[in-house]
Amino acid sequence: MLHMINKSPFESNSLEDCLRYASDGSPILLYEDGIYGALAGSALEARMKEIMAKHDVYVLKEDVALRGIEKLIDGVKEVDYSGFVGLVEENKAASW
Amino acid sequence: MLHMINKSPFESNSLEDCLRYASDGSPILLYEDGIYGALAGSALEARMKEIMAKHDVYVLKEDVALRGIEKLIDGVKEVDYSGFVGLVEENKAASW
Amino acid sequence: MKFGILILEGPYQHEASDSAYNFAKAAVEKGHEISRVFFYQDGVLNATKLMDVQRDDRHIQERWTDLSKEHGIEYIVCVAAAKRRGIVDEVVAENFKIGGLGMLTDLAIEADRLVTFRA
Amino acid sequence: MKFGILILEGPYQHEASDSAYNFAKAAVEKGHEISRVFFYQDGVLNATKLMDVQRDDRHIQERWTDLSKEHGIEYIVCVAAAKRRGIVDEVVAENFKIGGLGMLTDLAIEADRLVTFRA
Amino acid sequence: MVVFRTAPYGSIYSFEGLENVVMMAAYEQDLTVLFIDDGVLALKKGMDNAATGIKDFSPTFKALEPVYDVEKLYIDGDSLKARGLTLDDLIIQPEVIAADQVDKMMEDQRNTMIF
Amino acid sequence: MVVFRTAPYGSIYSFEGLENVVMMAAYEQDLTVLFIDDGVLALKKGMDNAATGIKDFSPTFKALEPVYDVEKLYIDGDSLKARGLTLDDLIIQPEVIAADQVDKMMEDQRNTMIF
Repeated sequence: MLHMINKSPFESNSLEDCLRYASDGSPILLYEDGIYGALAGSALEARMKEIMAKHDVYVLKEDVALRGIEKLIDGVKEVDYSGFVGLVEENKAASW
Repeated sequence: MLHMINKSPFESNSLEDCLRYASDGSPILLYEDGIYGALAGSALEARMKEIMAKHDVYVLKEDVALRGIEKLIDGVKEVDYSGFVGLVEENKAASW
Repeated sequence: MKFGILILEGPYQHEASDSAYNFAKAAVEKGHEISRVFFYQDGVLNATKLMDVQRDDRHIQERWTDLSKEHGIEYIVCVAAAKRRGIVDEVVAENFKIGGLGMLTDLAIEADRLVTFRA
Repeated sequence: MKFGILILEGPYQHEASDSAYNFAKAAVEKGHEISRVFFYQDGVLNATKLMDVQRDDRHIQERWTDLSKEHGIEYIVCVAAAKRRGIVDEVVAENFKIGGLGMLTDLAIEADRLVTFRA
Repeated sequence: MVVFRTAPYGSIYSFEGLENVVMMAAYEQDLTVLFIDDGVLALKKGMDNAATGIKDFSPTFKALEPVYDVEKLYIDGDSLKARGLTLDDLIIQPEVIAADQVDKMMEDQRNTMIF
Repeated sequence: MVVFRTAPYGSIYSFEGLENVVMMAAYEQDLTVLFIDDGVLALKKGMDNAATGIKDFSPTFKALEPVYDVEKLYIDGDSLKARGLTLDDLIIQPEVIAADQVDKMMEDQRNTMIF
């Protein structure tokens, strides 16, 4: 499954909830306010690195640009909407 | 200030955020999905007891009844809408 | 005391407008004055008279209108927020009025207590 | 592939309908078929033709209508959700149709992928 | 598959998610319904809407199996426990599953909607 | 007093909260504006809306002091730090305050709106 997270992990538990259910290896897409989970140097960076040991973590480029975020945690992959569609081609999707 | 919390603390950080700013002694009202913070026997009970050492914690009776909750953490005070109005008479209000 | 109420979410989707209604009702029953209820953001959606509700559920717009008729409470629907959400004069229910954001400023200055109902 | 899209939040208040629109556009540009976009919960508010938007902002309803005209995508607005929110035939924009919840079930069964956009 | 993960009443996700389940039940013989996170709270016994007038939709949850023939009802045990609840507190008793079964359950269904 | 505590774009709280500040600035000479929690993210430099068409409202935040004469702009330093940001990352530089000053700031104002 592709697990889609659109809420800021500083405010919502949807990412952590989702991780309780997500199988190792299932990809995670951060979009809308979810992209703040990928902020380099944040208090969540260490936790995100743990997550990235088990999951590919993607961020939606257009939402990153809209919010003016330049520095993402190393290893986070950027996809544009076309890449988002590609992830949904390869995986069934769950929106948390 | 009366600090009003309407989101489930199992899902949202609004209660914890609010507590970073709330002065000791300021009352906290749990209403709508916020009332789940007062569930007896939950994983949050120990944390709520710490909070109650510094703040009077109120729950809105009507929202508790609507959700079928019978067992509240000891020391949580129940108010109905009239009591809610009373809290706002006594305090300026902030809705988190 | 003079109360002001600010509503930021629409009916049914969130409990905010239910809570605001019940709070307003309890406040007037305790003898307080509600200077104004200001509908902002998706709160403007409370004002549509096109709402058509199942018989076993509350009718949120009618309930607001009735409360205003009974107690003379003023309801202002923010024009800027309303426009982008398709709430225009033709669909606005009885006792709701479209008005400017300045009326929220007035309310914040005038009311002894301003209570926000939001998501 | 056949994609289905489900939208649960209204325009402007949440980014959900923006994301859904951009996803739908990217999907058709990649050659996929969008079987249907189903508007449910506050998602039904995307369909009002009464929306009136500032010139420097996107017009969410018109953008949806244009996308449908260009690519023949079907938009269904859930009748039950629409009724309680005041979205009735008279205010529904071009290329949106009010329909039953059964059309969401059909979509979930038929589409190879169903993607939900929500709060 | 339909997943309930939102608390009832604070938002409409739970209620309109349920209306959708009732509709799906008429078409889909193999419908799976799962309760996780705050979604389990929608099944609490003893709801009383007299003071608020907000529609109490728990009778419809209760009717899912006997009336609408939805037999595949599951619940995450850890979500219940974290909220201080047991199956006895609920109006129906879905089959308890562990969190690590959820991803595969979703994968096995054609599509998943989370409310 | 107006408090921004929600991230921009995901919901309209930040944008319509700002429209309200612009209006209040015309009436209230003593208006206080505070950024906390995810609200600080609305001030990030370098926003680019070309790909989404969603209105970029950061120019209005930038104009609060020079154009609308809002001088009392404050920000919670811990909220910034938790998000890996410093004042240099922002389009304006509000005065940094500590979290424990916030309750009193609200108390000192006639009314507080949180967006």
